[in-house]
Amino acid sequence: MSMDDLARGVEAALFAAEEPMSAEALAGFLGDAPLAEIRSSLRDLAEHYSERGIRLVERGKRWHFQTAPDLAHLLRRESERTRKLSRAATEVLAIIAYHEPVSRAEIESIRGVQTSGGTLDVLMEAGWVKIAGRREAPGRPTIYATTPEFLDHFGLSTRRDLPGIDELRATGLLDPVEEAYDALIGDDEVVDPDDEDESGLEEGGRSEA
Amino acid sequence: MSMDDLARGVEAALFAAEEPMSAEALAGFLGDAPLAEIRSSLRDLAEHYSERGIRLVERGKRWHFQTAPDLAHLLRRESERTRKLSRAATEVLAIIAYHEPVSRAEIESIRGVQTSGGTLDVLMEAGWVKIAGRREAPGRPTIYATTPEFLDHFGLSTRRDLPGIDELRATGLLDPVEEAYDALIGDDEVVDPDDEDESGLEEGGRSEA
Amino acid sequence: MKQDELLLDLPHEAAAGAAGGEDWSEDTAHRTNEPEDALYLDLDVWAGPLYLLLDLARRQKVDLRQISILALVDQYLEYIDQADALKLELAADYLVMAAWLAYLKSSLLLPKEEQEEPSAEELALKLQLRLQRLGAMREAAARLMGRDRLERDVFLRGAPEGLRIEHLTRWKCDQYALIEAYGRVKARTAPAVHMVRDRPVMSLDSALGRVSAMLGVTLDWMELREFLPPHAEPRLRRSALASSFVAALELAKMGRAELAQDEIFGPLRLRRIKA
Repeated sequence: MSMDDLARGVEAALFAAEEPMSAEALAGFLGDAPLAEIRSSLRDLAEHYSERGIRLVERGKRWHFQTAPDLAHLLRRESERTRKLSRAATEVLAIIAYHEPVSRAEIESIRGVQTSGGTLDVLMEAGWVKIAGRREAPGRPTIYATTPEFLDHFGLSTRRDLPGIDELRATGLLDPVEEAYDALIGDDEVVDPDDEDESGLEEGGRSEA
Repeated sequence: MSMDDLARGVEAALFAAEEPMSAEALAGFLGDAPLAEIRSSLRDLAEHYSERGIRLVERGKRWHFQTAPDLAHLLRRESERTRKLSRAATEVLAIIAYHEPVSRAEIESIRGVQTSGGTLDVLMEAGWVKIAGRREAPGRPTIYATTPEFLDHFGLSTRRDLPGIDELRATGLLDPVEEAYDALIGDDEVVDPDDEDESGLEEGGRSEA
Repeated sequence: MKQDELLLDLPHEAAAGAAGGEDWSEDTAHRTNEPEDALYLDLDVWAGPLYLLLDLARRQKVDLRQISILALVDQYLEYIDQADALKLELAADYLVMAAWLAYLKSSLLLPKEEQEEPSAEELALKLQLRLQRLGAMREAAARLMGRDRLERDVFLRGAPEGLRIEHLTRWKCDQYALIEAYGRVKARTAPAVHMVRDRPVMSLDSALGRVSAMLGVTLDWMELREFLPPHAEPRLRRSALASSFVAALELAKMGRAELAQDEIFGPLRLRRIKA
């Protein structure tokens, strides 16, 4: 593994260089070494690195190190962040799950609010929603449906596992008072549902009298 | 010259990386390869490069390639960070490195002079020193410590590689004066202070000789 | 002990004034190689008295642990004298240090019985320990600076490709959130249905009927509360009280009953007026 000093110098110089270097530039750098020897060192080095994780390559008479092309796939790292789905996105996802396949216009009409395109993108990025074709209707709108990953993620074996409207009502999830209260106090504030019911009742009673 | 793919991957990743990488980071990059194998590849590569123009070195558990030190004469250039530091700055740096974490008052007590704020700033700007919290003591003074870049820059694998640190520690030269004094004269509170002092000094003198 | 600290600390407190000159750049190799007999007058190279003492100590060419403090004190005082003779402006801390060292010297020479606490030996030993520590750090600093340093002696790759990092977002949502969201949507968009809750009330008509029927029974005064249904739940009772009061007023207006109240908020009584 012993190398002559010139080859070591060439190797170090090319490694530390900020741009590719020609044999002439290297010769100048390494105390005016004979060009023929520089070239021979370059060939030896290229040979040495031919099978390694890095390569010494010549491009337009200038030399530089680069990583081996077949390793490109390795040199990518995926960093994952976990983010909570926004309230709007959750609503859109729920609508798609209950009504699929649905178009964006239908989603909006069910939600009663305009839906930004980004929301659907997020759901598709999450892998829970896919485009399920186009509706044979005027304008042929794109329609959306959930994916098998959606069922996996939410622990459902089929969409029919989702509770029906009656069950939702039974669990109080359709209580309009809660919604009105939410709207009043602004978003995501969770309120004790018991408190909510009671205050709702009294308020209702008073307004009737 | 055939290398296994993991070693090639490690070589390529370290070559391409902009920062030194730990074995863990490499494993993460290279498809969660077993740490033991990564470490073994690192050792093999370090061995392979030990005589070449570039070296694979470990600094604070992170690895990087760098040019061989004996080629410094070919490559030497001054950079911002290697500009000559003031003596005050070099001493403060040494005191922090050998005593860390250490407060400014402690630095000053060793140097016998006040340390201008600029000195610590210079070291922090160079990236070698950082604030390492506060000491849980009266006044909660800020304490300083060295950074991984400090190890990188001065070619230290760990702080244990600091020149002469074992000897300094063994001879008590890293202990505060008061502690060293107490150790020399014997710690016990004795009735007659004069006797104590005398014997202490003599004892100290003997043990030093 | 206190006194010791005070004295030893004095010099570097005083050095604060000269702190500006403390950050100079200086070649350590040059310093250690200085010939022993050089005249040490370039004040620029001294950061402060402790440094000066350390340099003087170094010139004794012995281990710092075996240094003679007395000899050191003499050297320092001599140095100050020389500098003074050359009319150099000495920083105040040099003079403070000189004064302290002179005191230390005289204490060291005094018979031990006459010494105060802390003893001169203690002060001298602590001074020696300080010098050792400063000396050790100066040496360590020089060795540190002399290592193969990155970007000076050894170099990193000049143009690393960098490792590509792809940021993926893993979205999180659970079943309950999903179902709750649907409930929220349905609730929000459901057609508004106003449900009137069933409440126990007594209407004015029934109160009127009840009060006038009961008034027909007697000609005596009756308190309003006696007209209320006896076992009504509290809410019905409240409603009945209000309705009965209005009914009583109505009856009075029609000339069928008269009302009396003896005091404010007192019991309200009514009785039938004979037709």
